[in-house]
Amino acid sequence: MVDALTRSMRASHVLVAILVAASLAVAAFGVATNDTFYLRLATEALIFAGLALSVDILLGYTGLLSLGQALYFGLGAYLSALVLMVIPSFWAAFAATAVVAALAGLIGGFIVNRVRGVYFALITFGMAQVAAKIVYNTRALGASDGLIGVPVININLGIASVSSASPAGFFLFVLALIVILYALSAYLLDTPFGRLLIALRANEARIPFLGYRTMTPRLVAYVLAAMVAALSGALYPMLRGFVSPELFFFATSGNAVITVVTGGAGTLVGALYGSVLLTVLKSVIGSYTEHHLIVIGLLFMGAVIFLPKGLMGSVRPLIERMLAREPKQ
Amino acid sequence: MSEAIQYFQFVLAPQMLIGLVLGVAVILVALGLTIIFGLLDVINMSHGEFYALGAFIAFALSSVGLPFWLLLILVPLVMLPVGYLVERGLIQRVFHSGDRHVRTLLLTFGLGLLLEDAFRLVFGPNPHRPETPITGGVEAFGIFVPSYRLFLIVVGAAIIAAVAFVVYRTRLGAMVRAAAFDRDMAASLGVPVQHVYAGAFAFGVALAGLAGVLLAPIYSIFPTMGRDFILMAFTVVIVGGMGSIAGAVVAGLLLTQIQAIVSLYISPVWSDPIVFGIMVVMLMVRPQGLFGRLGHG
Amino acid sequence: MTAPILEIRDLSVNFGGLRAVDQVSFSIARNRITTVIGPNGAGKSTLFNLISGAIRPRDGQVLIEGVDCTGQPPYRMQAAGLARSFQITNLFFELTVAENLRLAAQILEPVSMAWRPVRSSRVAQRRVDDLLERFGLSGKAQYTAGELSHGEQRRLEVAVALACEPKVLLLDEPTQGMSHSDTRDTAELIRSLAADVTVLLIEHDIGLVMSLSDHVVVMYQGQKLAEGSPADVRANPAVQTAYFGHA
Amino acid sequence: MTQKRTAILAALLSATALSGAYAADPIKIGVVTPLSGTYAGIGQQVKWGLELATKEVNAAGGIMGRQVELTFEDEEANPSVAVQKADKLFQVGKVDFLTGTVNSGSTLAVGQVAERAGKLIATTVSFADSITADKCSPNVFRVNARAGQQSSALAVWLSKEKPKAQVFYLGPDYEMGRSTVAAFKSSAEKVGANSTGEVFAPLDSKDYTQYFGQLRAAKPQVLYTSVAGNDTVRLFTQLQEFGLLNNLTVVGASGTVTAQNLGAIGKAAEGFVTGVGYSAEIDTPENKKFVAAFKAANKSDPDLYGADSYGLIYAYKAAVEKAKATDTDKVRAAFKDLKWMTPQGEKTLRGGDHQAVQTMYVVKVTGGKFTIVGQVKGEDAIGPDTCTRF
Repeated sequence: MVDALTRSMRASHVLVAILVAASLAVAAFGVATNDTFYLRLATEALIFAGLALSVDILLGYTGLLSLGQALYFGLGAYLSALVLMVIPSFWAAFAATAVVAALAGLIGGFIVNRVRGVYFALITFGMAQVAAKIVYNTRALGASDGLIGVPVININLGIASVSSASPAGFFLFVLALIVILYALSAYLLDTPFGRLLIALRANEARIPFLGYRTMTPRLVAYVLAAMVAALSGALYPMLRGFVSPELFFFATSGNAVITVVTGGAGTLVGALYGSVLLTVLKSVIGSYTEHHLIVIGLLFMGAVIFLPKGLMGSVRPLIERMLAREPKQ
Repeated sequence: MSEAIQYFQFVLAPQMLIGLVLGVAVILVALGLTIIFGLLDVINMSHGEFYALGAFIAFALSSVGLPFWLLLILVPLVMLPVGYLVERGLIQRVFHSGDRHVRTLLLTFGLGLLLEDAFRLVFGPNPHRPETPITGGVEAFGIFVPSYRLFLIVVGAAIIAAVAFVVYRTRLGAMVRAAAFDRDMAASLGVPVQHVYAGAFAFGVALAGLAGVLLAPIYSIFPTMGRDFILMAFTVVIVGGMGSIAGAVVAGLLLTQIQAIVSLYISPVWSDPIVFGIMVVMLMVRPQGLFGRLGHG
Repeated sequence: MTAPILEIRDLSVNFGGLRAVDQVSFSIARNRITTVIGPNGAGKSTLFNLISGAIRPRDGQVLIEGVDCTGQPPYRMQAAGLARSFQITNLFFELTVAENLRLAAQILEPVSMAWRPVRSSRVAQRRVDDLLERFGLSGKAQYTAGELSHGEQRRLEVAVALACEPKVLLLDEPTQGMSHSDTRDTAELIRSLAADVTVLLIEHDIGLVMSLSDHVVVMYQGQKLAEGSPADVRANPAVQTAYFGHA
Repeated sequence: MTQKRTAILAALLSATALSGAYAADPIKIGVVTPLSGTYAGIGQQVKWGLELATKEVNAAGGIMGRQVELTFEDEEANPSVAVQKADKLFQVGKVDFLTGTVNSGSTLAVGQVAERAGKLIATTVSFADSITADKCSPNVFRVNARAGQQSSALAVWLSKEKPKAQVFYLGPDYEMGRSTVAAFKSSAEKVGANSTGEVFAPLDSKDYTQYFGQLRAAKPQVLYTSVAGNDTVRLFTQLQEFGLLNNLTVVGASGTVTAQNLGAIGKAAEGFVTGVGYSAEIDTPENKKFVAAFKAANKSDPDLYGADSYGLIYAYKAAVEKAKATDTDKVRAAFKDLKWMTPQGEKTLRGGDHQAVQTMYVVKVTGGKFTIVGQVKGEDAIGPDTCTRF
């Protein structure tokens, strides 16, 4: 027996599979044409997709709009950069990020989860602003210049090793990681715990009468989102070799929200498609006109007005219908 | 002892006085924001760009020879229909969806991007500055204050008083407050809710535009100027209580004084983080702000 | 003699200057249907909010099976064996009927199941199927709660409260706004529930109250005016003036 | 199948083009510069300067018979965007050379991209000393004067006009701002000036008047500031408003008052002095020709950014012609101690740290225009080479 929410999630899996297939094709084509730029751009798109994924866990599932998710993305990026400059090991950077992000998420979660709705949006925004200013003013962190000189690393995967400088290799590695983050999030959201998050979004007031505290699932969702954002951020300096305070800025958080809304909130996969779409769009439009903000602004307003469910929110029901037609187990 | 007096006279007092001017400026921008939030429940992310729009319209009109004093009346009048159309044409399209906060916030965010780039397209990237309409200054007790800043304090106070009067003491204001408190109830009592909403949005936008005209002579005009006050204005609105006019005034004066003192005794660099920190703490302990919401309580 | 399943002692709460509930005491017996009646504003819903933990009492005690649960938050009350429905339908409207019930039933699963996919939650699933059947909602299982008719939503409201297999079920006007035939069906349903759960009910339909209840508590202006069997209460002169006199 | 073969063929062809180069192939120069956001005004000057020089070079037959082609990308003054666009220009645009970055964060980050891509870049704007000092890179060149050079020139003027002056410093709180203040402070103290205090205001400050209390209390004769762009407009307007300009000499970084904001500052800029690598008033035939051409093309005076960007194209032309190739190693070698002509006279790219050495000017705003009030020889202003990486 598969219920409606599980079926929606499966439809998301199908869409992710399509994206992975397309990515593999892109990687193959990239290798064949000796491309580095498009592969790195795609890698960057995936990294920001991870950030968008964390926004969607909060917005699309728990119903909490975070305008400050860049806080954790930047935290992950800086932490990873600092670790890599001392110990050039992916696993060291990744582990350090996971631990610190969990702690930071817990502390942040206790602060932000005291409020709801629009106040949640504003408090997350405020916290990220404070963090951005602190990084911007801290000389030990490179202040406004950020940190350059993050070394190229070899990621030891046991059977093989991938260089962060190899465009196709690192692209596939990031693809795998982001898909794992997606899969973990999707799995969690399909457990009784995850369903509680969805219920929280639908009608928070009823939850306590079903026997649950509302604080716990909110906090867990927030920590989870913080970790997804930070781990995605940790990949950034590996790709680009530097970090700068702009990673903490509102533009980063805002972009992630734009990504989720155009991609389709509450689908998880929308974050991935949205990020690919937006990254490509920005890169292309930016080359044609210096007034790309007008174009982005118009497209975005159009998406908010005419495509309220976002791209994947509109496409996914088609897949769901196909899945429903399949013979039942 | 005389050193302490001198310190007060030459350092502390002017610092606080300057904080007051900044406070009035911030309040002027925050007023429209708080009215729009209190009534429509919309976080207007493009508010800063409407402030800039007011300044640019004034700049364009003054370059064809219109005097500053006329612009003070003309620009808000031009901004009113702009705001009205934005509310009816854009905000209303997503107003009735379930996640109104998110979608109106995103919509106005997109509008802000568009406007900022449009300013650059039309007026170029470089700054402009209108001549200060009142030059000179007043000196009292050894403290020097430029006349235009005194004028700003007086006019700002008058505008704030006028807005408070309209909202709290007139029939129009009563309709606005009724609509803010309970939309359906107000509609059933014959309040034309649709027009009240659009009108309030237009009013908020016009206030932002008026602030743009008033502040341009000291803060100059350039395409990204909208980002200047918006963070501070948001902070003021949150700390004061969204939708509360009294809250905006008190928080505006308080926070700018804190900034002035922080930049004197700690470092100007930390004045912004400290104020944002206050906002975060405020949201934690008293999310409704110092004064709560418009129409509530 | 075991403790009564639910006992309240001198329960009071103030709203501003108003004593919304004033020193109310009564206890209810296992597997019986007890109904609270009283005119509008008598404090019936506030009483429910006090018992279910939605608001904290100023004075008094709430005991579930002899255990003092006074002032505990709703999720603790639920753990103690108490569930409730709401006067104003309080469902997950965007979610399907089946999911509404599953969410309420998932607490029946052992904690270890919280981190396994929902489709492996067999206990909850059985409970959902059972409730769908019993409440006549099987055909609507995959509809969202928002798509149901008012009567169906009211039935689902009761089913959701019942899903966690509570010992005590508080139903706040379950038939509110229902058609006559729906009301009769729901009454039947509630009667059938009493086999395995103790029911405390708020109801306006006096005919229904008299036929359904084993025990009736009458409230008036925040205080308990009388209690007893339906016949006793009906015969009580104070109740006659205060309640039926107005009816 | 055929498509794939064509793609491989194209890749092979472009690979040969890199080494062999057909005479007819244009030389591609990528420009990653802020065309939107706070620094859009600077980006505009960079664009105008590069375009004018490119037009001239192409009209005169190009570089080694090859036409020069510019490709612009907007970096939004955000290093993350700058890096992505630089990567695009290197990898897809196959540019031979790259320039345009403005804020030091972008220049440093793009420099690293260039290193990893095996390409060369030059900045024509960034002042921060670190770019050609402790954070120098073998692949990064700077053709404009850095903070240290500007400061030395200004300090020479200061010691002459205001000996033993009491100086107060007001800078924007980011690397370029801090670096320029530090540079001038050390130059000024060397020539006997006293520092009476310093304050760093956040970038994009609305109101500088809140620092006037400290400024007044310090009782300085000279105010040094390194704010730029819109911030300068506000600072000067507010200084004037408060009557502080009457008995205070304001000096500053070369980016403080430029052609872009001079109009907006108006009378308040009167008397401002700065040490700068370029002024439109330089009285040489080369400069007069340049200014006239620039004005004709853009209806605006060139400022230091426009002039330095213009000069860069000629530096690159000289280097490529010397190297007879566009290969990174050969051009880098050719840039070493290269001397070339610019509107402001001859410049030399110092081999040790890739910093341009040039005559520095002291200019003063008089009657709404910059007038040259002094100059310092390149060698005297440059300071020691502290780059240790190459």
